[in-house]
Amino acid sequence: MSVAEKTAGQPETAAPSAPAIELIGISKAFGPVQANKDISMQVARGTIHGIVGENGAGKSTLMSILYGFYRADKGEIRIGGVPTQIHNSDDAIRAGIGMVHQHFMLVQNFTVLENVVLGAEDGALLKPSLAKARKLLTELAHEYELEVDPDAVIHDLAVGFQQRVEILKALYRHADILILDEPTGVLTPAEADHLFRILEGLRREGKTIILITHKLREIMAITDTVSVMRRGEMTATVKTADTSPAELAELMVGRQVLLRVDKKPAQVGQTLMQIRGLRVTDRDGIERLKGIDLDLRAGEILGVAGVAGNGQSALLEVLGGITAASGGSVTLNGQALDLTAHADAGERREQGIAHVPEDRHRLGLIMSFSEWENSCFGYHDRPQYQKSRLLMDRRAMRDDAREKIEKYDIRPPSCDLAAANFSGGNQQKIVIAREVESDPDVLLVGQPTRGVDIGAIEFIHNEIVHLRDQGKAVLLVSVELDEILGLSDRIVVMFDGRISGERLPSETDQNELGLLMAGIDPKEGAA
Amino acid sequence: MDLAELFQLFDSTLRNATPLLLACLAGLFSERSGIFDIGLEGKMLAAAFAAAAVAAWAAAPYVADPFPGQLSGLGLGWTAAILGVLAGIFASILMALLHGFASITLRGNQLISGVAINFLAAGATVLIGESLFSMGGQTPQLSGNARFSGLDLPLAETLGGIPILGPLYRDVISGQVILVYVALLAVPLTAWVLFNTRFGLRLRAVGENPGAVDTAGVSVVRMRYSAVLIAGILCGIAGAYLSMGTSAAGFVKDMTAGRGFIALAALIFAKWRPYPALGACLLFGLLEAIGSKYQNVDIGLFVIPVQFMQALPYILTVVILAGFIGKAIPPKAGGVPYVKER
Amino acid sequence: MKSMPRWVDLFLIPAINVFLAFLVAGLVVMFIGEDPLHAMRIMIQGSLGSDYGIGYTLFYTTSFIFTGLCVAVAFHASIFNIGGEGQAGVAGIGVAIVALTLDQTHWLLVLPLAVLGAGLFGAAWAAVPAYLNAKRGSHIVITTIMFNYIAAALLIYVLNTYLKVPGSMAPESRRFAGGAHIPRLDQMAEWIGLELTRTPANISLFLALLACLLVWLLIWRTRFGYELRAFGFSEPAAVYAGMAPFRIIMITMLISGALAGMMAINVVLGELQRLNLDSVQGAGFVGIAVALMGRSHPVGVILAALLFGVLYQGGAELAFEIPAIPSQMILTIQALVILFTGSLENMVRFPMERLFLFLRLRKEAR
Amino acid sequence: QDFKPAVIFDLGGKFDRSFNQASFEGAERFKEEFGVDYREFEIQSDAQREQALRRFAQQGNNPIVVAGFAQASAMEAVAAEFPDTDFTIIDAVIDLPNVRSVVFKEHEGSYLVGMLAAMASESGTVGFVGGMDIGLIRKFACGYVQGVKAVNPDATVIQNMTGTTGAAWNDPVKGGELARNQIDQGADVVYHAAGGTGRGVLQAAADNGALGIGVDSNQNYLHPGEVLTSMLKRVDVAVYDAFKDAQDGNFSAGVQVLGLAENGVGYAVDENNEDLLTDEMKTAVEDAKAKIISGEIEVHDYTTDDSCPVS
Ligand SMILES: Nc1ncnc2c1ncn2[C@@H]1O[C@H](COP(=O)(O)OP(=O)(O)OP(=O)(O)O)[C@@H](O)[C@H]1O
Ligand SMILES: Nc1ncnc2c1ncn2[C@@H]1O[C@H](COP(=O)(O)OP(=O)(O)OP(=O)(O)O)[C@@H](O)[C@H]1O
Ligand SMILES: [Mg+2]
Ligand SMILES: [Mg+2]
Repeated sequence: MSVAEKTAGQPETAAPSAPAIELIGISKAFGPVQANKDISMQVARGTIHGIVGENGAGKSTLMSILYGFYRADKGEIRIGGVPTQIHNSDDAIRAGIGMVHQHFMLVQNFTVLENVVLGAEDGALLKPSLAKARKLLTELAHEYELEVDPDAVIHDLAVGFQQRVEILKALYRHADILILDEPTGVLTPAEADHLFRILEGLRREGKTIILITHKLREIMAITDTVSVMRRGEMTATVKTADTSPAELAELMVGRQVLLRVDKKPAQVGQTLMQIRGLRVTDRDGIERLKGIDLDLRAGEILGVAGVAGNGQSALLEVLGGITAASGGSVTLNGQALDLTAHADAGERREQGIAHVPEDRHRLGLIMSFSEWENSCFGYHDRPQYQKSRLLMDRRAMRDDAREKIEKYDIRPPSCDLAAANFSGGNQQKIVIAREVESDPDVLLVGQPTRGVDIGAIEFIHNEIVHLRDQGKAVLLVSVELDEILGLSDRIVVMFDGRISGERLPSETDQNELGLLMAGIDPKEGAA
Repeated sequence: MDLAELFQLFDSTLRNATPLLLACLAGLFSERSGIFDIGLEGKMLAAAFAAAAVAAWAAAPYVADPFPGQLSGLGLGWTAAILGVLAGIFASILMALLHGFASITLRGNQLISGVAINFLAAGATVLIGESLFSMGGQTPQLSGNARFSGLDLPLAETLGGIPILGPLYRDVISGQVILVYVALLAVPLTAWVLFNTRFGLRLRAVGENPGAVDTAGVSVVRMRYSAVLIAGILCGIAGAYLSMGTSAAGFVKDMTAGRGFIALAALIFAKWRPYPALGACLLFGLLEAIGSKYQNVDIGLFVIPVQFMQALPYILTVVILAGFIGKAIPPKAGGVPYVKER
Repeated sequence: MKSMPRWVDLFLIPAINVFLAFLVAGLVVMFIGEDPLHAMRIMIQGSLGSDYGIGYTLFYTTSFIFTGLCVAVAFHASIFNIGGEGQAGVAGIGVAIVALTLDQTHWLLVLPLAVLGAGLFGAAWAAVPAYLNAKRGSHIVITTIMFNYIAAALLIYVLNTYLKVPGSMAPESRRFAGGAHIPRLDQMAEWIGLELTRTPANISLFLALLACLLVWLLIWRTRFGYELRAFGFSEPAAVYAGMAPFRIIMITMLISGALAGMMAINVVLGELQRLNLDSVQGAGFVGIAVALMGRSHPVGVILAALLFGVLYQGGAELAFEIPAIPSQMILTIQALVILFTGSLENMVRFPMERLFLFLRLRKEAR
Repeated sequence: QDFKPAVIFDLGGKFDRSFNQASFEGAERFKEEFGVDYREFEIQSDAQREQALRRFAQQGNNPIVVAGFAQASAMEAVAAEFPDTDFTIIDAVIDLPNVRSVVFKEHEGSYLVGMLAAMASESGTVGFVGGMDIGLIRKFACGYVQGVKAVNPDATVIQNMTGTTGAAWNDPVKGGELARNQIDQGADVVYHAAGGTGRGVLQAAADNGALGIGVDSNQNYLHPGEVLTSMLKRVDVAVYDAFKDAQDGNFSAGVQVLGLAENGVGYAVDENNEDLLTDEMKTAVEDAKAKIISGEIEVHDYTTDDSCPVS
């Protein structure tokens, strides 16, 4: 069942006398940056209210103020019509507000139970609290389809499950109002659907939900009303039923945005990369790849779909030279790659493999380096950046960075700013620009548009297609099936470290891919 | 080596380990909360001084009309020692609060603050000591009620007859200064607090992800101050032990002699866990005991240089660290000030 | 986005902080019953008021620059090398070997070889902790602490066994002969016809400044520096970019240790002209404060080292002039300076930022 | 020209209850007796040695007394620059016309306290705690062992050094621990030559029913009845004499070797330890003393050949 179908049945909650949330004239500045400017907003009880806006528009800031994480410089908050002072998260929790943050607020080495109980313990001793929480958790899990193993340690859980823990945390604290900041950014479609079912359940119970997302499809599918933010201001609030994705996109970005990828048919050439029996065992001794066979051909985008944790990351990292393989072979243009620990990522780049990593914060960028230093990161030993054997040619690096800024419309257009000062979308553009401009034969791309606003998504997709049209091979890993289906010329699905199926985008759909991702091959099943 | 000799070694080990253990647990609380603490040394030193100074003063007889340079005290009995320990704790807490103010409230660099505290303690103890006692920064030699002496545990003699365990109880366990037992008891207590109480849960969380604690409605600042305060108390006891519970019997400048750094090493060694901390401190204590007991080893062909034996504890630490411990991963948020808005 | 002009950040705030430190130190001096202004005057006068004072100040500064750079370089790679004390101590052996062997020749020969010796020995002493860290994951803080102790033992052993003058009670090598005497600043001044009071400040000062320049080049201009900084910010990212952590850790620590070792040129070759037990005298630890205060930037290191040089020399003068002020006063003042300029600096910075934001907003409003 | 004596103390400071304190006391005694104030400086770092000397000399202080072998090279340089100033160095020999070098025969004093230790010991095991393993301390230790063996050739002497860093001279906790170790191993008399560390040694001895032996200054008073004696090294006399001679215009350069004969070293007897020393012990020691002075007994000086005939 798709989300849209479910939404058809509107909630039957009575019109509430006072709005659940009322924000009046909220302003917030971070030093010289005005993140929120005189924002007013109302959310009716028992509804799902969407907030959209470009990266850095101030959505997270606004919600963090409501949740007491930041304190507003000006403005008033009313909860259920009552003016409420929210100085810290404790106040917010007392006012019945729960929040699932964009970057999860979980203690990675704690168990689920410990995370849920943290801050909401019943007494000085832990044992009774934990016992009580365990019971309640089972009940909640049952009630809202939120099953998680209470004794699992967070860092062992997939993101989808981590998010459930965040939701459970809020529910455990009896939240009436639930704020979700980009909850689906890291979820697979199946997980996202599951999340929306949960949200619907909550709405049915009369809970109020605020949902921040970059995905207009989700806004259209589940919200009752939607607000658009731009550069710290609230530019519009509309009934979802009265608007369209195109209109929202235009409201957000201030221009028309193409919502689907526009590409010519692929001109597929020779096989560039041949992967045979590739195996990877990680540090903990777990086999992440269990024998992968793939052919990557010139002029095509090969999409790799799969639920996170089924080996896609390992595939990218081993091909990118970050980790060593435990078996198998890879050839590029007929030459075998060194898959041992002796090889490194620099060598791969020399051989023509560029890599846009899944996690730009952890791998792709040095946040405190300036843009121009990031702009050649990984290619810093190329001759064009050297002045002599030891010294780097800073001028060449900057000129090069400026060119890329221009070409890729990176904003703000200053190569001296630190990477941390760019929004997520622009950070991603820095990485894409760097890897694409290195003129690779093969481009490995992981989650190219995660957390990126629609304006930037359009741009990034076009760049990837453009590279393909130059006769290069692209290996695209994404959890966004929309993206996979829209961009790829051929799709493989990974499950449990193996390829569980291969399809052409024209001959498959989300449902079939979803089954393959769960390890079920519908065709074989039929046979 | 006979049993008696072994027990002597253990006995010495226990004494060596006590200040290390207390300081190590202090560091554990602080660092588990995300506040790096290389100021253990300074806190201990300040405490050692304050404890000795106050104990000396409290135990000295009251003189109605002292001549210049004569110490007129309170003439207290055993409470003098208690007063001394409290003074030590107080001094150490002052240092800890300074560290807290710098690194929690002002979000300053925790390493710098720690270095500063070590310097400050080294300077201020002598400065104050000199102006109080005019003995070059030393305190008067402590005696009687102003210091702790060994405590004979019940049945020590009676049980002494039992083979092995008897002498172990009599010669090693029994007869230590009360602060040694305090240190030993602090280990299970710390473990219990850390893993069985609400406070412990929050403490561990705040050192891993302060954001999680904050958004759970718990004050990060308050948690960290509590942790730093506990560290102050433990370092205070450690310092008091040095000046009141050992043969030093008083304060001598720089008398901590690097023990704070060894405690830090033990903490990392123990990967910030209480029972391993006990193990690490005992190991360091044992190595030190061995290093000083067997200084002149003649292995027939040649005599091992004293210096080698003296360096042995440190060499072994390096070897053990390289060989068996693997990577010690500190609390994730350690050393980083909790900044929400930049 | 910067909220304050650069000069406020770099100069005004540190200046205010140093002022505050001295204010508190003044209170302590008053507590001892002395006149703080008088004490202050003696300190400044004694350290900067004469060629004699400046000479000594520069001598101390030189040592602190080296140990400060040692910590700073490693810091850029996120490595906390607190082994400067041991590395400098062991480097003294290298210097002594060169000087004792060649002190019948000329300093022009001895100096470069001694630099080599100091660098090699210092680097060697950093190599083991570095290797253990890079290969076995041993915590570098512990291993470098341990190596400080081991260095002390080694030093005594070497002095007692090999270098001591037979029949002497002191664990010292013999004094280097004239051929190993590197020029002091006053001697160098003489070359250009300037007459200065004799102080131990020597040609190593220029070596130190050169080292600052080289470190600056290394960190911000070379490819290795780029890799080092990248590694310092994020090891996984460095690996992603094809950099080898092992290589970075090793080279960084070797450089760091060699820099600490250079201190022996200043002290052992320049001042003592012999090797003794405690030529380092805590400069390794002062280096930590210097690097932290100097924000690990060579210019910052120079300034911080100078500040500490002033404190050392001014403090000695204070003790000469006012015997009632014990030498520990200097330790206390140092602590206050470290505290105020280092960890309490936000006490001044936060209000300052608000002030400038306010000024800016007002200007924008107009 | 007024008379401005000065004294420079070595690392450890004038209140180390030991070596430096002895020079401090000498200067104080002179001040009390003649009402002449003196300048003083406590060395904090190596570089200050030369600095302090030169400064005092420049300011016209005369005589200038420094204590400690570590000062030797600084003195060598500065004394040459100021030929009109009288210098005195203790514990080192400098061959300059304006320098008086005072060295002590610590081995002789140590020999005597070693004898006392052996005679007071019931277990036949005695201990020695040194600060650092350096020549000077070995000299103390070697003299001590010779004294012990002279009384009881079968006696065991346990020797320990405190540490390898400067902290070794200020670590009474470790000193106490070493002494306890030795006592655990049977030692019932413990002699220390370890500066501030010795405080812990004497305390540990007192706490554990053993006898301590002090060093440099008379430390008997620290634990009356529990310090057997102290090996006196009359640094105070050397300082006092240097001041006095200069005041009287009798200052003489050259080497002064102060041994038993010159009363430069000795053992302390006062009301605090008279009950501990039997007549028999006193006679034996006085006898040995006479023989050492006459040359009949020769106590080996470790530093002459860096070795000790007994151990
Ligand atoms: N912690 C912070 N400190 C300083 N400035 C901040 C901070 N967080 C956000 N900002 C500023 O506030 C503005 C709004 O940021 P916010 O995170 O609210 O954007 P957003 O709409 O949530 O973006 P995204 O869609 O990428 O999540 C940013 O442009 C940034 O300049
Ligand atoms: N702590 C901060 N200090 C200063 N600026 C910040 C801070 N955090 C965020 N920003 C600014 O906020 C804007 C958006 O930040 P944010 O973290 O929301 O990015 P993002 O788009 O959400 O990235 P991602 O999608 O990767 O999460 C950026 O322009 C960035 O410069
Ligand atoms: Mg956001
Ligand atoms: Mg974002």
